[in-house]
Amino acid sequence: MSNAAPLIPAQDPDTPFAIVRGEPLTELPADLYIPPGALQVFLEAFEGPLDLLLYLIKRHNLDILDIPIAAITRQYMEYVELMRELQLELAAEYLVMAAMLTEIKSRMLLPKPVKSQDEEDPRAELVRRLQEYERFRQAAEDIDALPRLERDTFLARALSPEVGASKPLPQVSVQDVLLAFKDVLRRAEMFSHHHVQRESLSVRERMSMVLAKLTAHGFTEFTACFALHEGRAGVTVTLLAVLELIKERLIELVQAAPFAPIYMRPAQDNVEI
Amino acid sequence: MERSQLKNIIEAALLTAGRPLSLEQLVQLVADEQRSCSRGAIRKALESLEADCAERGIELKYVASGYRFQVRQELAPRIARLWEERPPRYSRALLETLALIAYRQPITRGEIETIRGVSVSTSIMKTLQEREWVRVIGHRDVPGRPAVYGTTRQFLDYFNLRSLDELPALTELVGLARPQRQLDLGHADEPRHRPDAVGAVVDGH
Amino acid sequence: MERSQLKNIIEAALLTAGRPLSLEQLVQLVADEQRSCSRGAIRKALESLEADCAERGIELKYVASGYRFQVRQELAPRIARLWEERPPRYSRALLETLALIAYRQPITRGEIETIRGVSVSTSIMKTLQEREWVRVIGHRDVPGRPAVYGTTRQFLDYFNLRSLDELPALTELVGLARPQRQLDLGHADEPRHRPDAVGAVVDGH
Repeated sequence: MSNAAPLIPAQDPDTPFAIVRGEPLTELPADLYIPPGALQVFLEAFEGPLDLLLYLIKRHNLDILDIPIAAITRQYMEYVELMRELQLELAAEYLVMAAMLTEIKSRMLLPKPVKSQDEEDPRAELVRRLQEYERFRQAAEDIDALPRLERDTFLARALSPEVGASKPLPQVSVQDVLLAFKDVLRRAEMFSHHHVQRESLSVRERMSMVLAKLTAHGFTEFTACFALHEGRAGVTVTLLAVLELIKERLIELVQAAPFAPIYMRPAQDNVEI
Repeated sequence: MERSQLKNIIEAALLTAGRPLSLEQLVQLVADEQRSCSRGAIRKALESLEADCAERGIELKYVASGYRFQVRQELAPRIARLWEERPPRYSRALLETLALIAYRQPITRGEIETIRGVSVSTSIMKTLQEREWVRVIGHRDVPGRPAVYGTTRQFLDYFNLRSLDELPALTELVGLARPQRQLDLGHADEPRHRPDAVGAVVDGH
Repeated sequence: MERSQLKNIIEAALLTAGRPLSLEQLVQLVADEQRSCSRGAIRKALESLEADCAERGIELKYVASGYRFQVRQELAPRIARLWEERPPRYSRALLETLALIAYRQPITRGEIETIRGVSVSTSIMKTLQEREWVRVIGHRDVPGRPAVYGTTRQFLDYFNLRSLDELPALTELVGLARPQRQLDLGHADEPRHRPDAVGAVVDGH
């Protein structure tokens, strides 16, 4: 991007030329003096080489039917280089497109002795693909704008009468739950090296209990969550649960002064650096 | 059966079903042991229920699978406050994939990838199928027999549509410059995609 | 806020919440940026809604945790036919989500999505919470402070467990009678392929 001559300087500065994460973007960072993070977000917002090309065409206000192929190829390659420099994962499709652009460019440069009627513009295929993609990019936005359940409307429901023939709820067995769990773990490829221990489950359960209690009551004294009548094993489970909750940043321990009672509370918003 | 009683049953059924009910289902539901109820009477009751909603915050809506009561769009932002969670937002990749399936069904994953110019992630296909917006409706008879996808009635229901016809029209391809003219024609030959034929298959479900 | 608008919001809210709403919750819901709404006004609106139902198939009920609409008792037998026709069942996606919450609690929705490789629909989380098997038990202290979920007392009760400990361990699967093959049938949730009908469409394209 750095020293590329702009293709066409004139463009309406207020027209958004791209939507990045739902935000219209009216100005492309002009050079590399932008935080790499922002650029990364920008580059990742492209849905592939066609999307990137369409963006470049819009950005420079070009006629899609008469693309200045040399200039657009140069711009395209700059983006691809940029993505490489930032070590963004570069889908192979970007390179395939780069090769296609280069090929079109060289075919355009070939001298044409006689202009035959049948001869096709070397850009024809690219234009066709760009237009086709653009239609569906638009269609996707149109679908997104349709009023839909859970966002623009909600299903109205009333409770079925309680007694007699009430609406039955789906029945589930413990086996169903276990099989579902096994299934999902297998898919996640965790199955081979992950066995659920009875012990860890009791800790998990205790974690939920402690967390729910803290969420309901706020500050709670550390010792208050231990039930001595549960004996040594019970206390150990609670301790493990508390440690795990701290590790997972779900709760935190607070002590006003040395030797003062220790309190637990649900994790607060910590100041972000 | 009195008129108002019929209305009441239909209203109660629509409010408890948790899904849209078709005219057919309503006919069956209100049928007595002794006598049946005409579709006309049910239609009338539905019209009357719709009229009752005129001033209310809910409306009777007819979507692909049938009738349902739903909140009016203008009240939705306030009603949404009832839930802590924001409504899900879908990525461009997912919406573009969905659009291609909706307008070009039956379509294979490979064909979607060709038009989008990038590969389609497995999780997108899985999400679309779990939402029951999309399903495998067959296999293309080419090597590898890839699955072809189509949209479902639930997709139409979710997006407040009665049929695929109601999808926003695809933008027309603008006239290409001279040399591409032929290509243009090639494309325009393709009828504006109206997958009603496909609808039959999907409806059969 | 006009009287009828207030009524409309309350009616829509009670019909979509999926749970009874208390007077307090309704006050919060209708509160505007500019002005709040008195409990008296809301009570009035509720009374008016109740009166509107006099002739209808549903009624406004006040139960322990608040107000809700429910179908009149006398219509119950009619409505019950809806479920005979189609006994409800849960999707695989819901069961897997439930299983992950049970075995991996406390867990966020994002974590469930990571493990499953698919986004979890809001309606699944709502269903699990409405069934009172799952609830929000806190928030993880990371950006966005996502809710973390855990199972409930009702979950244990339903499955006849005294504690989570009694959930079967994965190793017990071996002993389960259900053969492996049936698991794969889960994929058969996918509507069955109907070669003839689909073939026609595919060819016709």
